[in-house]
Amino acid sequence: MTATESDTRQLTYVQAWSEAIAECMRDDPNVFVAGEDVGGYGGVFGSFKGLQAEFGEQRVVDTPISEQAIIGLGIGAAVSGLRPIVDIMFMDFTAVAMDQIVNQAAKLKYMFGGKAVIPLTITTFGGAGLGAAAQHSQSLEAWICHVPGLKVVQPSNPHDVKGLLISAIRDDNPTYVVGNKLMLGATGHVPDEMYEIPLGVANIVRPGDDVTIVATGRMVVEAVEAATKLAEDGIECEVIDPRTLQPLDTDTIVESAKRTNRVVVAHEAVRFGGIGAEMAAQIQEEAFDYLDAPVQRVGAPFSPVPFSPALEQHYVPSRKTIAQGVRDVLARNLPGA
Amino acid sequence: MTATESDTRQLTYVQAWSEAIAECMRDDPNVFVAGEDVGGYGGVFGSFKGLQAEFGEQRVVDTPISEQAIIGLGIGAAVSGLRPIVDIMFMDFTAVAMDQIVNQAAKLKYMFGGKAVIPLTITTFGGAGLGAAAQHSQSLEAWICHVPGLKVVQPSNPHDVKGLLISAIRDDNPTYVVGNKLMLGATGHVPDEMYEIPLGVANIVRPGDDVTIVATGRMVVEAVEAATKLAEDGIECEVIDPRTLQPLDTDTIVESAKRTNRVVVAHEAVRFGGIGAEMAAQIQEEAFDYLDAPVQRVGAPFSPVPFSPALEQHYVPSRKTIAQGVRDVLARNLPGA
Amino acid sequence: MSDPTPEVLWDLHHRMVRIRLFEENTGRLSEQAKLPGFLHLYVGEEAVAAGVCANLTDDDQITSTHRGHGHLVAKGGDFKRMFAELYGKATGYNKGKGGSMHICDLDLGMLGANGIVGAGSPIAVGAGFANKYLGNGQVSVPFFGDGATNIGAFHEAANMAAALKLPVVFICENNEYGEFTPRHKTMAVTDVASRAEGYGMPGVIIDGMDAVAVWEVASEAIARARRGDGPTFVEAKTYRYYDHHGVKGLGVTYREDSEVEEAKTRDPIGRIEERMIEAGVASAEDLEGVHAKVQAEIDEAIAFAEESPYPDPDQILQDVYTVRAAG
Amino acid sequence: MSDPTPEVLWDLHHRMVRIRLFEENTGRLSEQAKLPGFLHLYVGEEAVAAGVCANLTDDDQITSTHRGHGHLVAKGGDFKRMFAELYGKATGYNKGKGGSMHICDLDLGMLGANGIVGAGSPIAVGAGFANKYLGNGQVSVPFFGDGATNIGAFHEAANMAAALKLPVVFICENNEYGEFTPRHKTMAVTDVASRAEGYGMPGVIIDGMDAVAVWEVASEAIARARRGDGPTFVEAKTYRYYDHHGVKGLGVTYREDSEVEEAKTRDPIGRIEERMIEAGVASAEDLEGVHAKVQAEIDEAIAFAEESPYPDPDQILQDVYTVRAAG
Ligand SMILES: Cc1ncc(C[n+]2csc(CCOP(=O)(O)OP(=O)(O)O)c2C)c(N)n1
Ligand SMILES: Cc1ncc(C[n+]2csc(CCOP(=O)(O)OP(=O)(O)O)c2C)c(N)n1
Ligand SMILES: [Mg+2]
Ligand SMILES: [Mg+2]
Repeated sequence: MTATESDTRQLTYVQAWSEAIAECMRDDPNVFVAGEDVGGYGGVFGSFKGLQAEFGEQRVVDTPISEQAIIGLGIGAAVSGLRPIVDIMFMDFTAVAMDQIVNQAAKLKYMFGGKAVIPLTITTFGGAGLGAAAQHSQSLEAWICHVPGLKVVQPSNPHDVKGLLISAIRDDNPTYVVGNKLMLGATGHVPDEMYEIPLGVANIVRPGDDVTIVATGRMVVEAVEAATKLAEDGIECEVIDPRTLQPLDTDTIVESAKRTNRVVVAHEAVRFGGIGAEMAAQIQEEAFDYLDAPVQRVGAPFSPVPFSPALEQHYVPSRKTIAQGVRDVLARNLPGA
Repeated sequence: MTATESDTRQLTYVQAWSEAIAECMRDDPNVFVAGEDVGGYGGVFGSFKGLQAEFGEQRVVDTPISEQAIIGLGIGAAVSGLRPIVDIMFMDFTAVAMDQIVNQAAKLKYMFGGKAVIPLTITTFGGAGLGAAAQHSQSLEAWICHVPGLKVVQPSNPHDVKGLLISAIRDDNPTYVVGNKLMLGATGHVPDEMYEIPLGVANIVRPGDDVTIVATGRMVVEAVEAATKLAEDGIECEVIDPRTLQPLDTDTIVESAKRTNRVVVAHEAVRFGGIGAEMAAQIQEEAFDYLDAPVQRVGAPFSPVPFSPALEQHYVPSRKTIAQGVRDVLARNLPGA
Repeated sequence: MSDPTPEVLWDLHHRMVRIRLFEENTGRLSEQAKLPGFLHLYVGEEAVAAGVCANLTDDDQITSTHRGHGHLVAKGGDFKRMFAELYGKATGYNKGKGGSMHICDLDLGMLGANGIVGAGSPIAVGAGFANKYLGNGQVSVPFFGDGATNIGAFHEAANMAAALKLPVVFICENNEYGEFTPRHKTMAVTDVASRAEGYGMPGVIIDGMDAVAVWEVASEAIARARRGDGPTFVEAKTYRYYDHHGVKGLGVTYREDSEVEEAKTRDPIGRIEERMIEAGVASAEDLEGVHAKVQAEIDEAIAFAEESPYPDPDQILQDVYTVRAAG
Repeated sequence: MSDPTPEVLWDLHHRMVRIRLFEENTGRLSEQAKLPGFLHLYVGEEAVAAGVCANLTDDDQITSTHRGHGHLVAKGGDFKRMFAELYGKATGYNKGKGGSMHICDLDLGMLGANGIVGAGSPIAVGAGFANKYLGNGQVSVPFFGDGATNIGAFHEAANMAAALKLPVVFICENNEYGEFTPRHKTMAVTDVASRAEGYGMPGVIIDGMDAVAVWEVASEAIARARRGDGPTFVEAKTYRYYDHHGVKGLGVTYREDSEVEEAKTRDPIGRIEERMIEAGVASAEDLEGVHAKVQAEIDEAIAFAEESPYPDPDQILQDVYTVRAAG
């Protein structure tokens, strides 16, 4: 590939995903993949496509339907010197493996007085919008963010998929990387070479001075759309994508909040108890004297994800509900009033 | 028992627990108990003491060590007309059963279009302070509060144990009732008769006008102690015990916040992503114009629970850290300044 | 065990044709992109649901899987409400809130398809517990795949049922695949039924492409459970004709076409029809008449579903909790 | 298999005495309220850990349970760092952060006691996967109780090890109780080893009160795993003398004293000592000398632990994450 090709190369979100893994596997013989249908089939979302053909069955392992043992496989292998990538297909299935993730992977290092090193990457896909109903559409990242010892990564575009995934794989801690099912085919420029995006550094996707929108995962795309629309009315939103939710780059968020004085946080997860609550709590803690309006949270209503598209389309947060959130924070204590 | 005796009768927290269950079992033949060591042994915390002797092995069932199947047993029995109480000994073991709790118990009704009725009560004990280390000391209620379809109950004294547990058992929804291990022997007045404390109604444990402290579980006791101490300095705290975290009685909390203008929320769980984040987010949403200081959160630091008492005693939030929180919110934008 | 009566043969045949045509039509609608979400078709495995459910009353409970249409049809599910549910309509079994993976009819004891592999078994065990507790003589039947026997929830449920000696009959639909992965990669045993002994329950292997064989074994296991003699594990060796979900994925190479073709030579409906004709129970025309009649019902049901309204957006926040009736 | 050499007998005896005296002293300190938290003593079960670990190198990995002291001692654990950990001191194996339920020594391949029943097995399987992947000839050994075989994580781990043909030897310590509940209430099988067949691995039953018997069977199973022939399930029938936790609870009536006394007549240390004396390998004085020497080490270790400092409060936020070395 020539330099020019590389500069403009477009990949889909899911292509960037498998490329990041392939490059890490070429780079480090201790990296391997295990999960359900990751081998022969390349993952039900295509996120492991071509890996078994290139790296063989020893390094790309089709496992039984045993999420607890899949995570355990990763932990034991990690403690023993490998750098595992283990897959939990749909994010909803995280619930089946919570003990291994939370009571084992997250805590072993600490409980052992620091000695264990657990360079484990857990991959999964979350999010609604596919008519997949209540057990295949959830966004459960808030659970994982609440657990010391884990890192939580949520890329919102192909470029970040590659850079964040490489960082997660190279990180010496258990990381939980959440893709979005609806974005599999989203395209964007992805550099050819290996690159890392540091975990814990937010991305200011769009600068703006009137309102800060902190959005996660696919909601970043929706927030940018909302911002573009609002700009037509002269409202300039700054859109921040934290990219990692644990650790959370509070500094970047707070700095923006102090400048715009108005903040909307948006995620796909249920609003009550979502990561947006933590963000709102931190923002009011750190930027209290700067806020002209309460931090507004956009998230899913308090119900399971309904199946019917007629319901789901109103359930999932969107550019519309985000834009409404922006208008709401602007309506409070009008600027200059 | 005479009326006078009943008026003053003192029970421990754990006696109130088993009494509530016993009375519900006498009241309704469809109530039964299942869990590990709940029968012959009466529960490792004593919370099922005497039940098998009174109600027999059919109604107080010692199960295998199978938390997923224990919850499933409860769900299937509930859908089939019984009113099960199933036990998950230490709250930490909730992680093992998350799928059945979150993807099944919480969602069946909704996914089924409303038809299923699931009068299931899940009991467990959480909290640190016993040198029980990272896998036997957690406070994980925030996970459950984030899941539509579940109710979360956390009693802070023997009187509430009985009334809340009876309400939870009689409730037609899956409820998750969290006791506190350190409070097992705490005594208090518990009326002899059956009574319900409605789920979703907070208790103003101590009135006050200067600062509102919203505390959960054992932190209510610590908050009251902190308030008593602060009163010596002329600082009058209002202590609110939400008693149920899902649904959360936001109205009572916000009403108080609007009056005191300063709020501290306190729980045992890790601060990041705890239920305190949700409370802080809601309070700033609803009482923004009334707040003189950011809502201050008191919770555990971002680490697993350490074993050594030398560490654990500094790890667990206490009357001291709560009092410090109060002083911190008072130091901001001094009243009358 | 004596030969099945003509009534039994008719019954099994009818249940299977209902399932087959429901699924073929569902597949067709899915390829026309009329149905949202994921659809896991039961075509090829009809003998299992039919043979088992023919032994159950409406009060006996079953739990199902992601591949659940066949179980509900076999339990007597109503085509109209089923199609309406797959369309996401307000008139569906679940008011459009559940869809294919959660379709259910509690009045028929069908406690729901389930999107989490293995998760139905613990719930069925709970139903079995209630049946024993109430002494109502009912049994509960969890259906699950071969792949599901590798997950913890199944194991805990099986052991719990045995330990508490509950009236539960475990039906494993062994189609030799979990999604796109062949069973030999995920399990080192020839027969899934070899797991039964470790729970202390009988394990029986049957030809899951033969409805009569399923019916016979299931009726024994169910009678045993009703008698209070505890659970049984039944492994029905069967096969799914279509892909893991949908009908036929493009470029999906996890199995040979010849394998599918071989299985089709043992088609459960073809087989029972041959038997019925040979035994003089039915003529070819009789049997075609069944197909035609069922297809007509389906056409009507699809029309009903298509004409039905979508649920109102305000339904989103309904049915999350049961509100206690006042008083 | 040939008779064990005197060296093996001495080795087994030494490991068992080390465990026994460690635990007796721990029990004593616990009754003096010197040790925080929950303590699950291994007294009575010494033959299992000793017989298995005598076949392992420091590189072979084991995972353990809530009842983990014996496993660490058998693997060569250092008394000083162990007692310091139980005291919650900074000099402990885990810097005082883990305590009894998480005690570990990664340099000895002891991947930790574990407070979650069943959770160690998947981790051991992961270690076994790494061993196969790296081709290092090592084996991994999960220890777990009879009760743990009822939980999903164990099941998934056992099946995974068999499906991937990993060098793992599963050691079930069947002491017939899970906490205060007898096994027959929670399991409908006579032998836990009957579960092995359902995973496609050999299941072997041994007298877990006989260190030599354990040693022999474990050495075969471990050799088999090292050869690449896959996992084995070993059920060691054993008994715990003290209560589920602590030494002897007041008014705890879940088992008869006579049952405990009967088990003590088969005491694994008494048994090997008899054998060593009969075989002329050791004299009674020799053996007493071992006890005395070990007790002296323990006295020293306890003094070390008592004199050691507690961790600094600023340790709370240390060791949560691994920070990548710069460069
Ligand atoms: C806990 C969990 N893990 C993974 C999946 C994804 N998944 C859906 S169906 C399936 C295969 C199930 O195989 P089997 O039990 O044999 O049933 P079959 O599809 O063959 O009927 C998998 C892995 C899931 N739904 N739930
Ligand atoms: C998931 C989980 N459930 C319950 C417990 C509580 N618990 C601790 S030890 C134990 C009994 C374990 O029995 P077994 O596996 O036979 O081991 P033993 O104690 O007999 O050595 C139980 C139920 C736990 N620690 N983890
Ligand atoms: Mg299958
Ligand atoms: Mg045991």
